Amino acid sequence: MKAKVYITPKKGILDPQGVAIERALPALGFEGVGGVRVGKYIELELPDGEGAGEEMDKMCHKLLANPIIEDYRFELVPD
Amino acid sequence: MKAKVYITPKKGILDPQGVAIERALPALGFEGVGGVRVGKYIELELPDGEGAGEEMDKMCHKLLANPIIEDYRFELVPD
Amino acid sequence: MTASPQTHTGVHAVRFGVVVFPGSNCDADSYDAVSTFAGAEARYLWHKDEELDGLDCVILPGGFSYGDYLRCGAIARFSPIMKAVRRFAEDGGLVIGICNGFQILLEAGLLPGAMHRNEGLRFVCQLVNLRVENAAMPFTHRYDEGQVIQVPIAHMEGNYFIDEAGLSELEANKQIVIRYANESGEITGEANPNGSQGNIAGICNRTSNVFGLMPHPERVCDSLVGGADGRGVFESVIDFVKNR
Amino acid sequence: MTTGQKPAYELLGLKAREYDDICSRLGREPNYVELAIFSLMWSEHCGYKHSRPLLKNLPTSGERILQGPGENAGIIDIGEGLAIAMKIESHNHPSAIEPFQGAATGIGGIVRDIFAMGARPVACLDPLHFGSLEKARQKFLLDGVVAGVASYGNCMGIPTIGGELHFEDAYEDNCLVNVMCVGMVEHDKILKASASGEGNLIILFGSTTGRDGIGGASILASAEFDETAEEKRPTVQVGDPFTEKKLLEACLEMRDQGLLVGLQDLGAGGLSSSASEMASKGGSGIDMNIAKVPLRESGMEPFEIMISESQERMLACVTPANKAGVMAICAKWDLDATVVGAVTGNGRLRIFDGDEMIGDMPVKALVDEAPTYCITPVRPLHEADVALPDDHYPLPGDLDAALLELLASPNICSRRWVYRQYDHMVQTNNALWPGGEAAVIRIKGSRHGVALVTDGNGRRCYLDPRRGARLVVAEAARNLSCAGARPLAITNCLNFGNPEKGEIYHQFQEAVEGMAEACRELETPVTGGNVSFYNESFGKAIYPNPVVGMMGLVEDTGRIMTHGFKEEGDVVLLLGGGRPAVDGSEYQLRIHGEVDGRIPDVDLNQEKKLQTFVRGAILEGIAKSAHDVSDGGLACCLAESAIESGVGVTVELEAGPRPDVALFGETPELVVVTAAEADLERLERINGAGVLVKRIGRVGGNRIRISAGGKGIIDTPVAEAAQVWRESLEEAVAG
Ligand SMILES: Nc1ncnc2c1ncn2[C@@H]1O[C@H](COP(=O)(O)OP(=O)(O)O)[C@@H](O)[C@H]1O
Ligand SMILES: [Mg+2]
Repeated sequence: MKAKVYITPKKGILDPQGVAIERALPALGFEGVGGVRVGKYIELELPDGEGAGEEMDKMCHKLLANPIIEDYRFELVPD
Repeated sequence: MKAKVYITPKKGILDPQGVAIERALPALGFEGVGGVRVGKYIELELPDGEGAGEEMDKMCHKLLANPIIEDYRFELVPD
Repeated sequence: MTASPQTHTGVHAVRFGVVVFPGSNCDADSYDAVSTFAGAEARYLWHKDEELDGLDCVILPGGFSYGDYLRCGAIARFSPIMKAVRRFAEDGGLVIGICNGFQILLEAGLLPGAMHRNEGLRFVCQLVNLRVENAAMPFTHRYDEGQVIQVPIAHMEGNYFIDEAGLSELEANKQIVIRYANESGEITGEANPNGSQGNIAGICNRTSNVFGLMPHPERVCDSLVGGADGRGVFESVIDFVKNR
Repeated sequence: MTTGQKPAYELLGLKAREYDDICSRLGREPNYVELAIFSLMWSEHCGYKHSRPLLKNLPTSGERILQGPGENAGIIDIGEGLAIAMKIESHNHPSAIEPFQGAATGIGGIVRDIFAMGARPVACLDPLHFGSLEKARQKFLLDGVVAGVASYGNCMGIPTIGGELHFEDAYEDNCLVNVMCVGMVEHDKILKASASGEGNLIILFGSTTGRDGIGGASILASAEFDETAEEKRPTVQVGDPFTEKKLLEACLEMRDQGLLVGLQDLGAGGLSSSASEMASKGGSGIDMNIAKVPLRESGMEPFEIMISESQERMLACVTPANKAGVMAICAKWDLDATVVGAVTGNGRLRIFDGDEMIGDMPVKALVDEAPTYCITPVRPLHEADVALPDDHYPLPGDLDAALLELLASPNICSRRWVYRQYDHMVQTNNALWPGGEAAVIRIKGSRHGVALVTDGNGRRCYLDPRRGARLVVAEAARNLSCAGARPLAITNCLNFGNPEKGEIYHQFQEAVEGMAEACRELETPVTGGNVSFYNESFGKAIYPNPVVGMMGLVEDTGRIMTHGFKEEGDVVLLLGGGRPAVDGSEYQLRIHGEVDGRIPDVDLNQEKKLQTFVRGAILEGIAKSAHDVSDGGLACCLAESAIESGVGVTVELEAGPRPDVALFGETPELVVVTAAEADLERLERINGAGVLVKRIGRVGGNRIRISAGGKGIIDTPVAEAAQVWRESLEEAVAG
């Protein structure tokens, strides 16, 4: 099955990328944009099976996200 | 309103980060995972209004994604 | 346009402008390197400037413009000065983008292609061998075709990508200016430090007045600090402008 | 008391006695804001409670010292109206929790210290110590720390040109991430962190203030790690090198325009610490209005705003007339800037939330009057009185194999995997690239250069902290001398366990005294530094590890020396009277699996003569290569010079100590120099001090050949040695 993982900076943790983009936008002609947060979006294929959700959670925790500064969530989509 | 932007490496185009993750997984005990693609997930707040969709599309095309190597899609979520 | 400055001998000094974006960090190195050449002078250009008065060559230096957040060069290319640089290039002015400057030129569409993260995913700082593929253009004519020079690279995203059609076009027009090579000038996988397509290290536009490269020629203009193989780039420009 | 809620002061890490002390200084009980500020300022990290009395013993003055300890960085005169600012700091605890961000913000912090002095940062160095690379966690830490240093330093455009890398089990639960920054400043542009002149403004500029890093300094650096380490994680800070680069350029512009009365970075302790230290140095007071501080998060409590350790912020003291100028520069660099306070004459730090005063404390009590503690030192049992005999261990059957194993040791092999990730060339000043004895940067527009090195060796300090510290200083100086530089000054980072324990206190006291002796004798005063205590977990401390960052002056960058052999036929000379020993050596650890015995003491007087002689030989153009005998002993020293040049060497030693000790034993006071045969007489002539010179062999061929008493003991192809030395670290990281 397919998994889609969304990783976002934890609340309250500085997101330098978001800040830099937000500050640049007005100069590019995009006014009034705020709250920009930049994270990661990962897609992958994993073997079908019972424990897929648990497996994905472990994978996110151990490798894909940095749980100290990032939150993550994921969706499993059967092929 | 809120916008959620998903940026993914274009199909068939090299994704060095995806490749690296895929290689690292077996050693961590995750077998059989494939097709890892690493992209970006961006959240932002933008002013409500008629042209919000068009505006977002322009922002994605011009700034947030690089159309030569990346695809994007976005969702608008009213607050 | 302001009047051209003249040296005391009455000959025009070749005027370089070095763009400073917030986050540029090789601006001073480029400025210093250019200033060591007889017959050349340099000045800084602020990214908010909208005019490029009386310049012969614009340098987009290395660094991390806007932190290279989002993508390298993605935000910088919208700076007011980039509009002026585009006009300048369209009028035949010489533009050289080094490292981050190259990335900005790609993002701005002044050169074709895009950059990926290095294949090894790590920042790579080392001397590399480069083979000069095109020595008949304003930035390299002081070198010989096929000559191997040693110039350092220092980047995280120098893995050049272009689609098949684009690549054929680059090749057909001799737009590939330098490639990563081994000591004897062979283009090998081992000599490729970042995974660049075709070992491409630097390219130019069709009219060869816009040149982008990942290696840093400004870092090797003095043998005390690593070599002098980069001097040829600036000498080529100076010669070219004088004889134009 | 065994049940119930602990009192607030205790939760904040203060002792009952300290709380009473605070009450008496205030003449009342502190409110929560005041208590939070006191607990921070009186934490070990900010208050130096266990180290202040001992640090007083370090020599801190000298003719070239323009600024000793006390400011954000030390400053050393290098002539021609120029000076060097330098400082080293630890970011051990944050890096153990989140290696990438911990190391990145470590660089960020130390760089701010340098430009707070008005200096432009020109180099960083990063002494790093981890547990054994055989453990996956250690690889993760190394990888993250190196990437963090790279990401921040590279983005700032400050070359990371040196450092150290050691792996030893003692650092398994407490890695050491020390970072040093060096800056260049003209004498008349030096800035101080002082706030003076009643009515002058206090301007906060840079990043917004958030909850990240709340309690970071006091909690992370002032307590041992245990099972609750996980809970402390939300204090992790994220670095933003782009904002810091803008801050740097903005501060230097303010400096150039003469707009500043004083400048201070916000580091550990946030606004509380920066404001009170500025007031203390200026002999003034400050009224601070927290309602003006731009916040990143809503609902922050006043005390949180005062102690937040959000990165990339600076505090300036500015006259009302210069306010507009400062604001304009911040606007140019797209930095937020806000007037958050004013200088008063009352010697107090007063906190306001709008019109309401919510805190009022004497600056002196906060900054200068943290209690100090002296613990009764206890000499640990493992410290031996005598050295091991040469035949303590069985002689390895295959000495060539032992040599290769040492060259492959992660403590000796090439560090290229690390420095390749650092932009070590930006600013185009590298006269000597990483990989040699020391890094040398040129000074543009001058013949002079500056040589830099860091040195620390916890294993030796563990066996004998006093001798170990003396050795660390001597070795740093020797490395500079071998590069042709005259050592001028040090900065230091003292990494130790929990000082409340007698054994740790003993180690600390001995090390500081040893360092003081060596700095006095070698005339390299201490310009500043940092103390990192509580590097221990589950009751087990790291090796005591005083790390020294030393700078030296190169008179002529055309005369820098490197350690690679230069020419076939050159004579190999051994300079100095050091006698090799196995105690505490890499050989002892790697081949025999032990750390034991007593390390040799360095004869500082001889050491000084030796170094003067080596520098003389370099300046006179006699020495063609110079390399000191350190980790891995004489054999590794010769092998490294051979590897560097690709040219072999043949050496004949007298029959003396057992072959393994002669080859791999470590010793201070030994340097290998090569020179042309024709220059030997000249060398003798400049040897006024009578340094012992032994001719031991010749450069040439493609093998490393060593014999002792006429019997061959090493015969290894240079190519084979080179391969293991070059590839080991990368393999260890990947494997
Ligand atoms: N963490 C590091 N970062 C950058 N350079 C390093 C690091 N560790 C070691 N180096 C460099 O590698 C070289 C050799 O280091 P080391 O073996 O510790 O030297 P020495 O034996 O002279 O003390 C030096 O140039 C040093 O600056
Ligand atoms: Mg050494």
